[in-house]
Amino acid sequence: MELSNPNCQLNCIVQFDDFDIATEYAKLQLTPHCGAVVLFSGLVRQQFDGCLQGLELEHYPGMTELAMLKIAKQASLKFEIGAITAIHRVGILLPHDQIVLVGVAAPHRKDAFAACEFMMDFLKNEVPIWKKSHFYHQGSSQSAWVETKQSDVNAKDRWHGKITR
Amino acid sequence: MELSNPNCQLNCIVQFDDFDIATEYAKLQLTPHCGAVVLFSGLVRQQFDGCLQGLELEHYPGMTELAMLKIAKQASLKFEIGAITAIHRVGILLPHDQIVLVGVAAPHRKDAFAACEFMMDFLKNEVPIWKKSHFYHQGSSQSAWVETKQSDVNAKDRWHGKITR
Amino acid sequence: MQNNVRILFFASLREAVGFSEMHFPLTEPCSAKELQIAITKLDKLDKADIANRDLLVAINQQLASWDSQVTPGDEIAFFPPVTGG
Amino acid sequence: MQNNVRILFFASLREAVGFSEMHFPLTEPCSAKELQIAITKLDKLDKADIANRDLLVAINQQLASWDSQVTPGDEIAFFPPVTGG
Repeated sequence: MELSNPNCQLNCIVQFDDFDIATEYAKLQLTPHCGAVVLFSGLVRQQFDGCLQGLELEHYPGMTELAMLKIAKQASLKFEIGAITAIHRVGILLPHDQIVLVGVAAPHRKDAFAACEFMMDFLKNEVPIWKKSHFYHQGSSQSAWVETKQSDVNAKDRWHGKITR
Repeated sequence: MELSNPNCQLNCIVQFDDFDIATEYAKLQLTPHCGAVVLFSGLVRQQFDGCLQGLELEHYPGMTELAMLKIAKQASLKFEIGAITAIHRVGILLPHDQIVLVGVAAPHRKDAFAACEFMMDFLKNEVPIWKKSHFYHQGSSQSAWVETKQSDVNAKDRWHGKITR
Repeated sequence: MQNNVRILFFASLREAVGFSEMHFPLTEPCSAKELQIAITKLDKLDKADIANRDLLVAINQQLASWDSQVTPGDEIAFFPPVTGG
Repeated sequence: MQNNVRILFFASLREAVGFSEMHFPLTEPCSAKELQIAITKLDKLDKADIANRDLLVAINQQLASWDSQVTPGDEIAFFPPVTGG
């Protein structure tokens, strides 16, 4: 069991349903002693020259929640923050749909930005979720698993050596 | 007149009224080719051992809008982003009230985070807005102009030499 | 005492294997790498080419290294690099 | 042709000065620093101690350096370091 900062509220969820950013923001806004809220929303980006039909997200039930919470606990120890909300959707998503939300409330903006980026960099590399693209190509429906990007690995690696566990 | 990226939508506003983060997010979410939205919200933080009554924000009408737009234009050239929304409130604000919103939509999260942080670091140093704290102290109402923080100057200075003008 | 492990496959590996879950007999602890090599030899996993894939392994729902110990009763998952977020 | 400049004060400087706006006669261009020194000598700005404050200057609503040129007709603003955001 990882340690976490008991003064930081952690809220990690995996769900099929869409989420409402205003509802999550309203909760973060009330975090005691916080002057900064940073929200990241990841959307299904139109690709394949506009021929993307949707993304299918598969995950490892049970481990996904544990992996998200583990990253949030690390963030709560590494940064001076008061609350983290992380919601990841799975299932079939359409272009422009919301995929993931990470929200952080902190006394000051530097920690709020850093913790939110830290959460995303590790979510991309250590949470067991996989995306499959469904798209039209030359008149037929095709699909392909999304490949890992080296830029995402690099984004995670820049935090190494600085992580408080 | 500064140059800007014509493919980036810039929306900079100074107002007394509160803003609605969900409304601003909904506009950013529709930005073409964008997979990432980062929102920063600055709130009136409780201080003075809970005795802060409110903040009074004074600004330089005319120049404030120009200064915000100038920073947004620089961000549009420096980062690969599709839209920036910046709203700064002035007047009397109470604890937990929203002060400032910066939202950025971009194809990828790295640029969205960087542009949002860049906007805030320069807003803190180059936009003519001043805060005065009103608080209770030993039974009486007092007020004091907020002092510039060296950490805010440092946050801006780290971008120097990297700015495309 | 348990004498097998539960093995899970996800995403492109699950598709290559053709199913998502199996049990494998194990009476003594071994490393995750040894378990991977052992199942690669199974006839029913012949086409999945497990040995030549870039895979990650989780033991009891925690990311693990290939020399981590697998114990009878554990839940082991093999999967390709993740692409969530 | 204009023969003065409009000068604005904000925040703690405005409070120290006691008013937010004035006009000052100027027929020839000068630097922002020279203008600051010139108004410091005015009786009505005596108590504001303008010379010894950490101030910024804007010319026609753009942040400027102290050696920037001020021209008759310009709008000049003096103010303390900003604290918005």
